[in-house]
Amino acid sequence: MPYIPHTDDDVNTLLETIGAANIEALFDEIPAALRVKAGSLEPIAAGMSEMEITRLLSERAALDKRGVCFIGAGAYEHHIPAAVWEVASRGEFLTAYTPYQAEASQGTLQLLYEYQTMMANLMGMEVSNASLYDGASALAEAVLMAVRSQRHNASRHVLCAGTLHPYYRETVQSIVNAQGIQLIEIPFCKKAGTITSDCLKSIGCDEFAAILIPQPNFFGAIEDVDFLTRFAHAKGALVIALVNPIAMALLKEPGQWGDTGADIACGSGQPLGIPLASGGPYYGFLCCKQALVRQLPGRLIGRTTDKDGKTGYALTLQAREQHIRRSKATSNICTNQGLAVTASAIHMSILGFDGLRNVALASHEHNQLLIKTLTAIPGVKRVFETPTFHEVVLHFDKPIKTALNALSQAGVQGGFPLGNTHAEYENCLLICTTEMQTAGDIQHYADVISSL
Amino acid sequence: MPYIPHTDDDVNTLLETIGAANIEALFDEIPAALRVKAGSLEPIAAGMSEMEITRLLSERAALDKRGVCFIGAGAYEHHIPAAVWEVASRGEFLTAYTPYQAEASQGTLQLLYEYQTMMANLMGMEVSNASLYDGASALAEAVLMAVRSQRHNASRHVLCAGTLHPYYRETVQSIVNAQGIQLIEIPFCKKAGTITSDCLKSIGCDEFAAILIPQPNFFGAIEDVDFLTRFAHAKGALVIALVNPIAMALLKEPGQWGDTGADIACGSGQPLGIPLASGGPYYGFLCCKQALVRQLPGRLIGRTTDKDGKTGYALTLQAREQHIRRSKATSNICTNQGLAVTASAIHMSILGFDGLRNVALASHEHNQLLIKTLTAIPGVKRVFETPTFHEVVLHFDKPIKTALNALSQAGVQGGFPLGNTHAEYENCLLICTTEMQTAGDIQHYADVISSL
Amino acid sequence: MNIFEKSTPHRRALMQAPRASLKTALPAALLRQTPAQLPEVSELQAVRHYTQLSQRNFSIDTHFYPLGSCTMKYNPRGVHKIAMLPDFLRRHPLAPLHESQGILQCLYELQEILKTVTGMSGVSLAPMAGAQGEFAGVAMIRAYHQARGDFARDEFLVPDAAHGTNPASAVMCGYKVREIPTKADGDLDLNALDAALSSKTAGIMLTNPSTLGVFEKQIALIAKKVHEAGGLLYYDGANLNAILGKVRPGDMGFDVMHLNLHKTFATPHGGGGPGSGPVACNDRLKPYLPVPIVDEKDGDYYLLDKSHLPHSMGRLSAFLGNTAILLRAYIYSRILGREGMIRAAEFATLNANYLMHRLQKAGFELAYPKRRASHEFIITLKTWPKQYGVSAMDVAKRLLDYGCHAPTTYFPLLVPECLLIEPTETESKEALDQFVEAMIAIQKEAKTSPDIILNAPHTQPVRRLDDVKAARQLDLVWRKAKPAEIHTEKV
Amino acid sequence: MNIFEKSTPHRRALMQAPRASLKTALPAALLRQTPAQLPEVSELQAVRHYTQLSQRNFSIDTHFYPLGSCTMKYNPRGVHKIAMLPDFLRRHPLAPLHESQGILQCLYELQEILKTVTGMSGVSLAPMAGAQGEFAGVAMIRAYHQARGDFARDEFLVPDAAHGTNPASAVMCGYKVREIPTKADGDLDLNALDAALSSKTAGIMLTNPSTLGVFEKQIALIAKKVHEAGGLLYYDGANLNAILGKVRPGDMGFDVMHLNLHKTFATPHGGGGPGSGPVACNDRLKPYLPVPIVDEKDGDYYLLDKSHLPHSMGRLSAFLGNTAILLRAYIYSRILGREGMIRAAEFATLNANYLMHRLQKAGFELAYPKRRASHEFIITLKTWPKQYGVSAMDVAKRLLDYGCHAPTTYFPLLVPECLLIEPTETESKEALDQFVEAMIAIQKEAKTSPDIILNAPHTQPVRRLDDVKAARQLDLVWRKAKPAEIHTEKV
Ligand SMILES: Cc1ncc(COP(=O)(O)O)c(C=O)c1O
Ligand SMILES: Cc1ncc(COP(=O)(O)O)c(C=O)c1O
Repeated sequence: MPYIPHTDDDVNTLLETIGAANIEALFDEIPAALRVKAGSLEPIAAGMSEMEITRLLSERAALDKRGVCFIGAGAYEHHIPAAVWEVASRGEFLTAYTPYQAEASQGTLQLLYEYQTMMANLMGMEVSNASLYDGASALAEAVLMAVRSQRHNASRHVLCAGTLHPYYRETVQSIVNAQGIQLIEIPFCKKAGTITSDCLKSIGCDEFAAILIPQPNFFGAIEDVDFLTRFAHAKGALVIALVNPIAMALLKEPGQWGDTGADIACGSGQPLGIPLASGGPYYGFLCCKQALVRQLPGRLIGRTTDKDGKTGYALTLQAREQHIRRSKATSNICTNQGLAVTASAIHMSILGFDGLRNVALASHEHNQLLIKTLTAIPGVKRVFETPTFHEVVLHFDKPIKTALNALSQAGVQGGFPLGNTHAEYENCLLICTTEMQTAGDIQHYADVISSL
Repeated sequence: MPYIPHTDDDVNTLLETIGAANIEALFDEIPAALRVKAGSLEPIAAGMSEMEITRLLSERAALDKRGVCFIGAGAYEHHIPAAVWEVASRGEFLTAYTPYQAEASQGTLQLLYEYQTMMANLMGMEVSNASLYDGASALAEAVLMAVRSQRHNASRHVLCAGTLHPYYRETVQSIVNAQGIQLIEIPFCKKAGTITSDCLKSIGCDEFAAILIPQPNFFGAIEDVDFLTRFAHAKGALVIALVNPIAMALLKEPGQWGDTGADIACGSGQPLGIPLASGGPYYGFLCCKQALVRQLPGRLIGRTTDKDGKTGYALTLQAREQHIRRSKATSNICTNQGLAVTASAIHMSILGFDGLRNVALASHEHNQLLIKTLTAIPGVKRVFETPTFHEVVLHFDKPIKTALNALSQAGVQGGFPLGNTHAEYENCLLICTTEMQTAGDIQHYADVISSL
Repeated sequence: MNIFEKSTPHRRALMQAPRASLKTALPAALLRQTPAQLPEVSELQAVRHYTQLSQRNFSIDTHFYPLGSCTMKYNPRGVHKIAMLPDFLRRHPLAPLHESQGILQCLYELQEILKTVTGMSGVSLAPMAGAQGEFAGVAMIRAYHQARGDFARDEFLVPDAAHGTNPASAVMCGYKVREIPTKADGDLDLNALDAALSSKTAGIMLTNPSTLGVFEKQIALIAKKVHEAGGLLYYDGANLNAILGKVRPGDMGFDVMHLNLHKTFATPHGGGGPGSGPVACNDRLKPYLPVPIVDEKDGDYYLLDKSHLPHSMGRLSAFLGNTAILLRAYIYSRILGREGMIRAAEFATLNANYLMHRLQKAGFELAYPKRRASHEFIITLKTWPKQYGVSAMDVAKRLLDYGCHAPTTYFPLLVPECLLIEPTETESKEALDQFVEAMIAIQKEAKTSPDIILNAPHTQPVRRLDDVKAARQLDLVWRKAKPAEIHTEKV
Repeated sequence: MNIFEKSTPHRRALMQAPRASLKTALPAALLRQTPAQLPEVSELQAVRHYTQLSQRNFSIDTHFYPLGSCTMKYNPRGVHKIAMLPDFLRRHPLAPLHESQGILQCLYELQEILKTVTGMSGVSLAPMAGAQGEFAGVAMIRAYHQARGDFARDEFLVPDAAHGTNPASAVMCGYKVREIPTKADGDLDLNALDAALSSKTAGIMLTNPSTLGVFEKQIALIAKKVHEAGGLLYYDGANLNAILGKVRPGDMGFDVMHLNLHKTFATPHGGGGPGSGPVACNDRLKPYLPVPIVDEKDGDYYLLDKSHLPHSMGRLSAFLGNTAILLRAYIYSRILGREGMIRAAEFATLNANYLMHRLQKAGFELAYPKRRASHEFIITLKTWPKQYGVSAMDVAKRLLDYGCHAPTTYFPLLVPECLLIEPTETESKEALDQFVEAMIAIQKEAKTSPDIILNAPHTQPVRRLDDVKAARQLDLVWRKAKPAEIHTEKV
């Protein structure tokens, strides 16, 4: 039987020991009326061998094969050193549970502690948790956390840059709404593609618990984070930084924003060694100032010592969590994204800061090259004027569909049609570059567009 | 530097400790006249990043993409459970050396001991070594071993079935010739496609050290191994069985051939969990009767005990090997195919004998179906009449090239053109089936041929 | 030593990084000024460090892992390998639909399979773990009540045996939680339920079989009562492995539920996730399912979002949840097929009942001795602290020395000194017997040499860790300045 | 316990096997009558067993492994992963050429790279390890002499320091072996060479740097002498890592050689292979290279066999050697590029000389104290047995306790109580320093508490094994009937 080791003899011995006539008897406490009706499971196909499913799924995977990817919009294709997943996929990491038995889980625990250190350092923050589900839900948790920890500020309003990823915004809303928290959107400047000081004037909300600043923002543009941080801090609000971790190897890290740094930094860890894989599993990171640590949701690993004084690692501050605090927990999160974080820790170890910085610079260089090359084509122009990191919005004088189809034919995924989320930018593409494309790829892209 | 950890500081410290001015000084014992001339290495390209080489090689791999494979002729595509290489590729197996330090190599050593047991049992033989390079070179070693161990038979002639794989024959010849050993070919029966009793009459060589019997033979046909074994044993010759290990889950195993069994059994271990991979690495297995064990080339792992009486494993009978016995060794082999055997041991453990038997039966069933389906097409007929295991020779009334090209267009690799090795069978294909094809694939093959 | 202690300034592994010109035209004010302290090691050092670390873990691939409520069954390598096919890994979540049909078909078919095994009519794959599934389900119930204009219902009922995520999820949805006690036989106290139900009741969250390892026999009655009070029933699917193909939440009267694919559908737990917690519901709640959902028309697959489903409780992640985990669950479910799913429940139950009987015979006290075990069961060592000075936690640690991962300890909270034991269907009789032998040996040790238990573990990379120190002297991030630690790792 | 002891009769893992009808029309006389005793375990049991076994190995991925003559450098995971791409794995060795251009181009380019680094004009990738390369090379020399009608040459010269494969390979080619002694400074004894050279000399096999870890400075003179005597020179390329891009065998006067790709080109050693041992040669020997060889015409790649190269020494395997290992070497060489290859030699040499100096300073005796180390060097503990009662083997075992794999012991045979130490270029200064510290600690132990060394190892899965028993009570195949073994694996 697939994966089930029992021989006929085993079954007999087990039933004898139990004193049951057959396996069916073990289900005799289930009221007969509730039992599955014959045939209820018929719609599910019969089982397949590993050989058969491998062939079927290889065919399906091949259906989705594609060429060079210029889509970003929250998920970024970077090179992942082979060693990352080769090591992360080792059975001891892959098939362990949450490290509740610390002594038998030192591998995972030490790794997570190292990850916390790496992520805190990359963000320039004091502490990091051991992961949340994804960037969007991490942002939601950051909002909850910010509101919860504002003892002197009862406001349940949170300012949110209008340049936030729309799917992030939707996610935050689904999660925080039930607790009566309201997001107030700051409209962005249509010229800059960022939040400028003018934009703040129009909000009409002076009391707010926190502000939410994406860097770079959804349009790839670089926000004036110092200005926004100072603005919020001056109002007694907390600053939540939503950042691309790769960008933080080049751009100013949240811990340095404004005068005292952002209070909470979060985002998607996907660019740090996690494959695109149709959207997940990724992970959300969440860092904060030490003062907020007891409001931090998710697992935390602490360094401690054993009976002999030897260094060891254990889950700590569990009293924040649902399995101890139940209805009074900081969050309901339990299973999080351990394996993805495992890969990320290995990824950061192999690349080091210099490696990440090179990735950031190469991505940015390609962005500059792409802008130069494409806007040299008549009919293609930039939409916003603020400098960008590795994504940019370009407007085409042709229907986006035509351009994308031509690119697709040429083995290129041309970008994210901005009209999908922002109706007013119908013939615009949000185009992403990373270190993965070559100058040749960018020229190829341009050639296809020129030939339209 | 790729894979080299030295920082500038490290280099300086190391050179200081050595007392050398620079790295170049460390090469000062090499006579200047011999040193590489400037530019000698220019033809080699500059280095590439892992990202770049991954893209380049993925493109090359895709060039060789293909559909359903009906080629066999010594290398067979079977399903390999994913667990096999996932476990075999673990760093501790993959990056260990030959287990010279037994106490720090118990993993590899125990596994090899288990492999020896599995292979000996599958062959019905008393002992097995821990691998040779491949099936063909294993056969050559078997010949050398047979001649060497014939104390009462000074003949340096070895009878060789004419139904042997021609590349195996070439390999054996390259290796045994220098030692004055001569292969005498037994012509095969053109009707049966095997060695019949009539064939033996025409040899004209009555003194021979050994006979070499392939099962199934190159044409996929099943030899009368009992008869051939008795014939050889009656002449005081040893019997070398060259077998497909998967076939041994269905056909009579070497240990049972004739009255006392074959003396040596060898072959390619590839069908037991080793991917096709363009021809290697595979491995050769070599089993023999206990009496011959001191003539067995290659590593042997023995079970023993440690100081505390606990079971452990170690290389044994090393006095047969080149690193101890040097010019008097049984063979020059040193590095062999450890990792392939590692995979095979895991493969056999997961499948068990029943699994292998199912694979053998399915392969054989498909062979029967293929024969039935294809020979129903006018112009396609069987060439030999002896029953086959999972390969068969079919004759086409069209040029083989045309057929193969049409099949290739339809995503089918149709088989091995027998004319490549046997000029007299020009319009014949040696076609292989395993459990990997479906009835639909076979029908598809037939449809392409019918439509020619 | 941690990876930072193994670092050397300026060490690089540059073949991994692109050769960038290291220049940018961006204004300095926007730029990072000091490098982040990340590890500076060679690739070999990183591989060696993390390979060695991995060996310091128990895992299913190395040890029997009877962790109750967690369904630590074999995670087939074939499933993992297929999901890691390069073409699957490289697909961007926002790739155009015509370049996404392969994955979307898998997800669509998974939705259909989950509907069938749960007896529900709608499924969303969006939630990224059980807890998020709970949140989504409770939020759907909330949306349902509000859509009907019923804003008075602000209470959610949760049994005292429930997993901590249940009350926490209800609170995250803005509800007050009322705990319902359990009777001595492990079933819910119906009197207490009656007392709690009112026009304020939004719903109840239940696991069945419960986390006590028994099947709640009164479930039909409970459903009736809650429905009559105007509340809805949420099913916590963590224990679905026990009843796959035997009884379906939809048939039991539940309105909405989640599945833990990382339990029932064998996706690896990864040392703490990722999991996946799809929600399934009946017609009543379908309009409120989280988005996106995969739909199909004329053989073309596409995604439904808020524009198609305006009443949806919303989006739970930036994209479609833990997609590659969903893919694994799909592959696993196709390998098992319908018979395989039923078999999973049967053999998980068989193993649990066998283990329960053997332990009982060996003198261990069952928490619910009159009941069948479901896929798991509880023993209580409540007499041990007094009798031997040994706690359930001590026994858990000692089990590690015997090469078994400990069962779940101190959960559910209502059974004192409890061990919640779930062997799963993929463990052999030999593995179960070895566990029994270890337990018997520990029982003997408790009587004769309790110190060996109290000081356990003895064979792990570290001995008993100081949890109090971990919380009091909080050390979450490694800083160079810290006092040199004592190294005792060498012989 | 071994996998057979974990087996249970009739246990199956059928999702891996096709569903066959279990019937055949073949005559019973041809069929197997009794099943082979193979393991009967579940997939989980197999995975768990072999995962646990793997943890009982030292390896580069887990430990420093300074095994002299073996070049245990980092085996990049990227290389392995690319070579494991499904499209590479699935290609049949006899696939038509038009469906093989990808792999053939890689192999062709590898041939060209190997020609360049060796300074040779012909290459065949056929040999499957170093020893087979030696056999091929010597057979080529034999074919060369015979083609010239020179049948009198039946002797091959081999230095006493040579690896055991050298004399063994020469014998397999039908030659008598004459050993040439080494001088005290590590170079060859030229007087002895002169005395040995004659019209019976077919050739000489040399490693340079030799297995003594020193560069044979007289090589040009040796080449001259051997060539003048009508013999040819074979270069054993096991130590090529030491001189990559610094000096080339072709330029030193060698006629033919092999390369150990599993050493110099970092293909993983797999616990005993597979390796790959391509042969390279100069124009004189090109006609005799083993087949097949990859050739190119107008951008099309194809294979040369005996029909193209009638004088070839022949075929060495059924197909093209260890193709996927060749592919790995190709990928590695492309990542390194020309500068990277030179760097490999430089840093391997730097590390070896550093380690040599540090050990010397710590009081260890060098076998060749006046010489530079190449990529490896020898220390001799020849005074230790008398002084401390401790042998090189004891020290090797004790090193395991310190988390270092032992260097090569008792090879080369001419240096008593020797340790041949090769750190490779991919090890960090820290790893080298730790090794030195371990050696110093052991030196101290030798003086103060030699028993701890004599009884080493103490930290491995087993203690010192009884090799004599292994050979005397030969047990190569597990049989059920054997007396039950004592299990002491539990705490
Ligand atoms: C009974 C029960 N409910 C809910 C959960 C929460 O599931 P998850 O960890 O996937 O969020 C768990 C798992 O820990 C559980 O055991
Ligand atoms: C010097 C020397 N020559 C030859 C060989 C033989 O190489 P292989 O093991 O690849 O057959 C070795 C390797 O062990 C060696 O060290």
